Amino acid sequence: MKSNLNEMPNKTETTPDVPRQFQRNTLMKQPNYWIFAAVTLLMMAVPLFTSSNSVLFMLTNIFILGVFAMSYDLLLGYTGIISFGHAMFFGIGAYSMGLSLRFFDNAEAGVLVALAAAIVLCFIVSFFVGLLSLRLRDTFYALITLAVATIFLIAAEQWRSLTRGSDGFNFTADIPNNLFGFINLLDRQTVYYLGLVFIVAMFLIMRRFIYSPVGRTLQAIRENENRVASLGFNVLHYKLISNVVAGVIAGLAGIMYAFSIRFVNPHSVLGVELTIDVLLMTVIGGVGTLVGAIVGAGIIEISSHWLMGLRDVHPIFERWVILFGIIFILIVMFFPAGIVGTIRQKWKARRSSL
Amino acid sequence: GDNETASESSPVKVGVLTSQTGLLEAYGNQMINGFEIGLDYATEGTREVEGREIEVILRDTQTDPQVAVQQATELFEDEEIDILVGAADSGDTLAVLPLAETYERIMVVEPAVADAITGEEWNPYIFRTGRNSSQDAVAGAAAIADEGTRIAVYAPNNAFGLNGAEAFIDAAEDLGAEIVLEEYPAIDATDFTASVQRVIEADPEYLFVIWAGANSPWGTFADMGIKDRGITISTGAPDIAALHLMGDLVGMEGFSVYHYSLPDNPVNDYLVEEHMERHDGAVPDLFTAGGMASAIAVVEALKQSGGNTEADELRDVMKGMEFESPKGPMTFREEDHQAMQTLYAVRLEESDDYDYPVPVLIRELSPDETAPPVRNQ
Amino acid sequence: MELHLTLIFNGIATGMLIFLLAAGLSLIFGLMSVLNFAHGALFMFGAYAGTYVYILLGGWAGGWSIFYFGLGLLAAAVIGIILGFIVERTTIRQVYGDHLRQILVTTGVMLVVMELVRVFWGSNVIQVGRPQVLDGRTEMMNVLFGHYRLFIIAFGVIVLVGMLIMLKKSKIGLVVRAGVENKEMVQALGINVRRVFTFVFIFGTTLACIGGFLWGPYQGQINPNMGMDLMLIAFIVVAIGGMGSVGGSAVAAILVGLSEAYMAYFFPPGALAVNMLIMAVVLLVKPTGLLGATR
Amino acid sequence: MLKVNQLQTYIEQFHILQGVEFEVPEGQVTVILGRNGAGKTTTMRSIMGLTPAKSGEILFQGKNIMALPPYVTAKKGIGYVPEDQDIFGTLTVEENMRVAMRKEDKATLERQEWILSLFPDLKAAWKRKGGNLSGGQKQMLSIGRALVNETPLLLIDEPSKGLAPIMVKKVMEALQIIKNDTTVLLVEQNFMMASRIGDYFYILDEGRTVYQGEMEQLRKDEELRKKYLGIS
Amino acid sequence: MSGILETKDLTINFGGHTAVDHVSLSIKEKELKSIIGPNGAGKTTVFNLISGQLKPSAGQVYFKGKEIEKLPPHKRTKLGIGRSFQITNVFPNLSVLENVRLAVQSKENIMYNMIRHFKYFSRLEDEAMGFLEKVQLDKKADHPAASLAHGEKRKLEIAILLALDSEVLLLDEPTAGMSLEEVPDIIELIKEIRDERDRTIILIEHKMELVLNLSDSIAVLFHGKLLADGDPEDIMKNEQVQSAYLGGDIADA
Ligand SMILES: Nc1ncnc2c1ncn2[C@@H]1O[C@H](COP(=O)(O)OP(=O)(O)OP(=O)(O)O)[C@@H](O)[C@H]1O
Ligand SMILES: Nc1ncnc2c1ncn2[C@@H]1O[C@H](COP(=O)(O)OP(=O)(O)OP(=O)(O)O)[C@@H](O)[C@H]1O
Ligand SMILES: [Mg+2]
Ligand SMILES: [Mg+2]
Repeated sequence: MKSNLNEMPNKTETTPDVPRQFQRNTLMKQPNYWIFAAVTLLMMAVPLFTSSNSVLFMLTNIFILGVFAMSYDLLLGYTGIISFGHAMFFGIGAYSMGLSLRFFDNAEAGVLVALAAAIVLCFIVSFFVGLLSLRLRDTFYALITLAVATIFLIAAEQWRSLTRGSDGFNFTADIPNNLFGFINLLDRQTVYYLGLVFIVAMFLIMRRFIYSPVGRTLQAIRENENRVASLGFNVLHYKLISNVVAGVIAGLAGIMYAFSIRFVNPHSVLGVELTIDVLLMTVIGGVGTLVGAIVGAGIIEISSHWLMGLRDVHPIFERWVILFGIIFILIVMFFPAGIVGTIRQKWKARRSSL
Repeated sequence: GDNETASESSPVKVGVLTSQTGLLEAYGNQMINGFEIGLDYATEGTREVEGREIEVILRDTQTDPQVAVQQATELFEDEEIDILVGAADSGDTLAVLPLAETYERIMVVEPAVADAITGEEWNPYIFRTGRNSSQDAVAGAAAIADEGTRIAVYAPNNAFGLNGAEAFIDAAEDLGAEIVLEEYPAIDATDFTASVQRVIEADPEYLFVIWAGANSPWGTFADMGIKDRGITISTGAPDIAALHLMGDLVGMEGFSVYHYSLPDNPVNDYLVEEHMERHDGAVPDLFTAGGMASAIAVVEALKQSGGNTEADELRDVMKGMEFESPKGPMTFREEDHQAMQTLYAVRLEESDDYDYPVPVLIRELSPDETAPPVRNQ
Repeated sequence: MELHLTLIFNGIATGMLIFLLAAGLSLIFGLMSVLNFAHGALFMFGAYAGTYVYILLGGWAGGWSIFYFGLGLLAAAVIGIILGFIVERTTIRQVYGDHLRQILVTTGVMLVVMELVRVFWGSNVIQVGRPQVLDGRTEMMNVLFGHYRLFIIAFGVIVLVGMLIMLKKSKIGLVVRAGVENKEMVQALGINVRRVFTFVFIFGTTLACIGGFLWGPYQGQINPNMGMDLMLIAFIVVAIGGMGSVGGSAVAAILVGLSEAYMAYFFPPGALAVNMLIMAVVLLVKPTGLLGATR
Repeated sequence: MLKVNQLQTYIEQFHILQGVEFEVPEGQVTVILGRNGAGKTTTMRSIMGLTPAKSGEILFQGKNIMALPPYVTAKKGIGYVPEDQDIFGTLTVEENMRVAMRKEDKATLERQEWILSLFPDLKAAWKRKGGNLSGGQKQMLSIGRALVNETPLLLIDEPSKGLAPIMVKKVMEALQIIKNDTTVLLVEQNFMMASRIGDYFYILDEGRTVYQGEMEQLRKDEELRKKYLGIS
Repeated sequence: MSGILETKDLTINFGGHTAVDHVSLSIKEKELKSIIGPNGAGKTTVFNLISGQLKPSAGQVYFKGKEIEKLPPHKRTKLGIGRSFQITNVFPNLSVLENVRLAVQSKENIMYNMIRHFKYFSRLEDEAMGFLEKVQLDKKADHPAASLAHGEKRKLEIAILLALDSEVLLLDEPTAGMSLEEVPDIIELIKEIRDERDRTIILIEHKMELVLNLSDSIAVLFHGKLLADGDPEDIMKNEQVQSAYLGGDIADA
């Protein structure tokens, strides 16, 4: 038998005897690493080239939505869970910040309380919603999350003494220009850098997470949940972890959103439309590719802005939304695995056929 | 010095930010049409004031606060507008309000209706030509409430409905009416039978309805025979498209913010004529008048400031400023810059001239009569 | 007693209306497992196209006539067939079995169709009257029975029975279910599964358009935002009823109609969330829905 | 009946079939043998049109059926038992059979009765969901589903897999019975079965036909068996 | 001595149908026991009951004297009961290597680490590669599992099971669909494991020569009931086994 094995005609190369070591500096050799560094630097330099607050505001929004979309991708792309209620975490974050700033005289305390409240609340909610994900699969789970999120939305609309109902409220006036003595949140540039730090940090954290043993297990759950259980993994625990991480990060994104726009109303931070938007961003970029979520956020934000601007070019573009819809359809046709996903596949295929 | 001359010859830029797509695009477009006509009226077609050209830049909020802020920032920064006008949605408007303060520019709100705009969220740069919920409510109360009138209130379960109902109830009770039922169904209910059933059981004299939005209970009122049971419906007359839906409410008494047949003044005549000319014979609608009023207010303010667009200057002249509008003269109240304006007590009547029930004037409700409480302190 | 009769009658009528709206989705989502976010836009397009014919021909002048109502219904159906064909061929066909891409592509279709409605018919509310024959009310036992509501109930029953017979007698239902699971194998058995899917999608779209058209006279108006809320209800109803079970959708629709009516009467604030609550409870107790087969 | 020339099939960028050639004479059972991954299943799928071939020729009853959509191929009279059974798990056994039936006439229903007598297990599980069947029962259903229509040619991919010895025999009997009006192309790893019912064989390796001959020859020639199949 | 794994009156009903009917089995430590029986006899279902995919309607499962039938599948795996599946059950879009690596990760008890990069644990990959070599799949380590031919997937199944390194191995028709020339290698592999005598193996197979060759004892299931349990020779002499399972002449098997 042994000899038989060695005589296998095609088995020419043997695996090296020395165990391959994971080396930190191998990271430097990867093209991805350099791309990441370059993009980050470029983004850091943006305010040097433009002082336009509207550009900064848009980029900040892309950062925030990008993080939100990445957190959604943890569920969708890495665990295989569709949720129609992800906006509730975003809304919890945004409302925590808005309400704390409004009700605390001391803004620093308000920010800290909001952070704590958002994290704790998102943790609890995502934990209990996560418990349901064991029982229900796919669209049914999605519909339940929709129900839970709708209840949050209704609560925000109805608890008017606290939330000012569906009109929402603005808390610009409650934000001091020297938070913790030096952060001027009223300055777009500061918020921009805060957003940039936020997305870079979250990206690195989530990347670490998906490449950790837990992250790997999650991907296996996406592929074949029952089989994971019979390998000895407690599927429920993993789904809870995924839900909680995604939920808390979405809550943080909500907090950043509150900083950036300084206004909350139920519809814009808790509505289904927001979840659908973030789902679209994730799918456009390519599920299961963190970067895709950011690309998707960028594409949706920039293209809708740009298409809307066409209206000034010719009145026929008054109905620019049609073009926006067509873009979606075209992406589905030409990028079946999302933009980043499809490009990656092509690249891999080319490499392996060389 | 140099600066002065530059600003005197350069155009005045006015940003108009409203819903051109999304839920409220119909309202947004009415307002834009009115604004354009208002500019021409106030500048006698020259689009110039005090030697400066007026340049209008339109932007769409998509009825989404985030887009509204984005667009407003662009208007303030990239376009360097001097004055901002808008928006249709209260949420959009509330999100944008602080930017006016940040960039120190005057913002004229039209037609967003939330009380908070000239209430808790107000800042000194905000003026509103549109009426607010409370004014509606006070007008509604003035139209029907009397000592001992039994009234049931019917409003959607959202900020618009609940705020409106609250203000109405205050006003109606002040007038001595008795509120026998408050009914707040969901705005998107598929069926209103049950809530109407409760109204029937409460057996009021008047049913005061606050409603906006396409999905509406009017059909159910008819189906359930509200009128046959001796209950009189009262409400604010909506825009023309929605008036079409009120065929069964002929005879209803309520109030109106604007219908082109109601005011009797030259500004309104100009508006109707000009609008029909520009838009294939279509008449101006609910918020067209407001749009025009906001344009007239802007031009009037610029005239009075001598073309100076500094916010402080403008604010000084605008405080307490009286200006013309298709609804007669309006005045920005000193305290909260809310425009005091005429509203109309009306009765819906059938008429051969219209393919919908038309609001017929019972009496004008004077600006004093409909003055809302000051809430920005 | 009268109270309950009123609530029950109107609850059932609303339920049947909801069923008519959900029937198409119960084929497209329930049977074919396509997450069709454009469904609401299809209601709307059907409603506008049908109403356009109904008003243009019947119009104000002639009053609301049952004849033109019929023509409107026909027009909605025809538009449904055309729209269904175009949408299936150009987009849906590529994405069977892939929920994520379905969401993306149907959102695209939704945006396009909704904007087209605005291009063709503007963005105002349009009033829709009931045909005179169906406009009256009959009072019995102190309860008002609206004729249009009676008509909706009858029409709903006809559609339900028709669909049940079609699914039972023909192999279509089986082929679609098999095709959702394994399209290749169905093909290898000699069945042109694409054509069957196209047919069922068109059928679902047609039902959606008809449902949208019938909704107009019920509510007295149609508007360019009507699609979204209705679509949500339709999805909920299909989920409560159980995927792939048309009968389940009907039962769920009536359940929703009745509970909305009762909630709105006895506990109005609860009416806001009653659909969602029913759905949550049903799915948690029986994840496959009321009449859904275990999968 | 069926003739395959220079079949080349790619899956994505992988060149899986690199010139498969064989012939299936009418009224006989032709067996394809070969190691795991040799390309047997891919050959079957290419014939059915499920994995369309890039070039080559597939002649069925003299006509080229290259790259036709699978349902057309099937309608032309080729039945298929896939290697993974591909039972419709949410459909009952009865429904699985019904989906497969081209016609629901008397003759077909009689065939169905015959199949059920062959596989009484299926009858017992008639209303059970396909997904709940045991491995062997799925295999029976998959075979039954292909037998229910009268087809001139039947492609069968490893029918004996997962079947108890007694069932293997029954399948062999069934093949003997249908042999009169159905030609069979069989992929089979169970040499006992292959050698008993096969008339002619081909051996595939790495996507090519490497050997062919009378089954008789293979039965007798131990050397040959050793060389190509690694068994004695 | 009682066995490492025992079942007592194990029963399960599906609707009206009793798939496993009061089955009491005892598997001795380090033995190789085969379970045979006609299709649909309940063999796989017994596995499902032991490994936890199904919960019994009645009866108990004991592992080392401890009652385990209420434990969820992952706990049983952790206790040391690993299984392979009859219908191939792998992670289709993950690479072949990753499929096995996950099993190694579980065996090494690296469960909740979400901070370290998985490559940090490179020995896991090396170990996984070793198992792939054992089943001759190392060449395909980078391919997605979905692209494997049927027989190759069967081998992957086995590699995953081996990687779990459990005390008890449940093998459900490991060689079904495997090519003639490769079956002997797998038999050899199983034999090797058996001969090391530090594991208990339960094997379901329809290939009789394989069963006879490997088994220390054989249990026969029939319509959900345990028909016989004993030495291979005794079982082969059993008339019912002859007629209802093998279908007469033994020579063919
Ligand atoms: N989707 C795919 N992508 C890449 N390679 C594939 C794909 N499908 C099959 N292959 C490869 O093609 C080759 C032939 O596969 P095929 O299934 O035809 O083999 P087979 O002869 O039927 O083997 P078995 O006896 O194991 O069933 C195998 O090496 C397999 O890995
Ligand atoms: N979930 C289920 N629901 C209903 N019936 C089931 C279910 N699972 C198995 N069965 C039935 O139980 C019986 C036993 O199935 P099992 O899979 O254990 O058979 P097996 O002995 O492994 O057969 P094979 O050799 O064909 O794999 C079969 O008749 C099967 O149809
Ligand atoms: Mg094969
Ligand atoms: Mg089995």
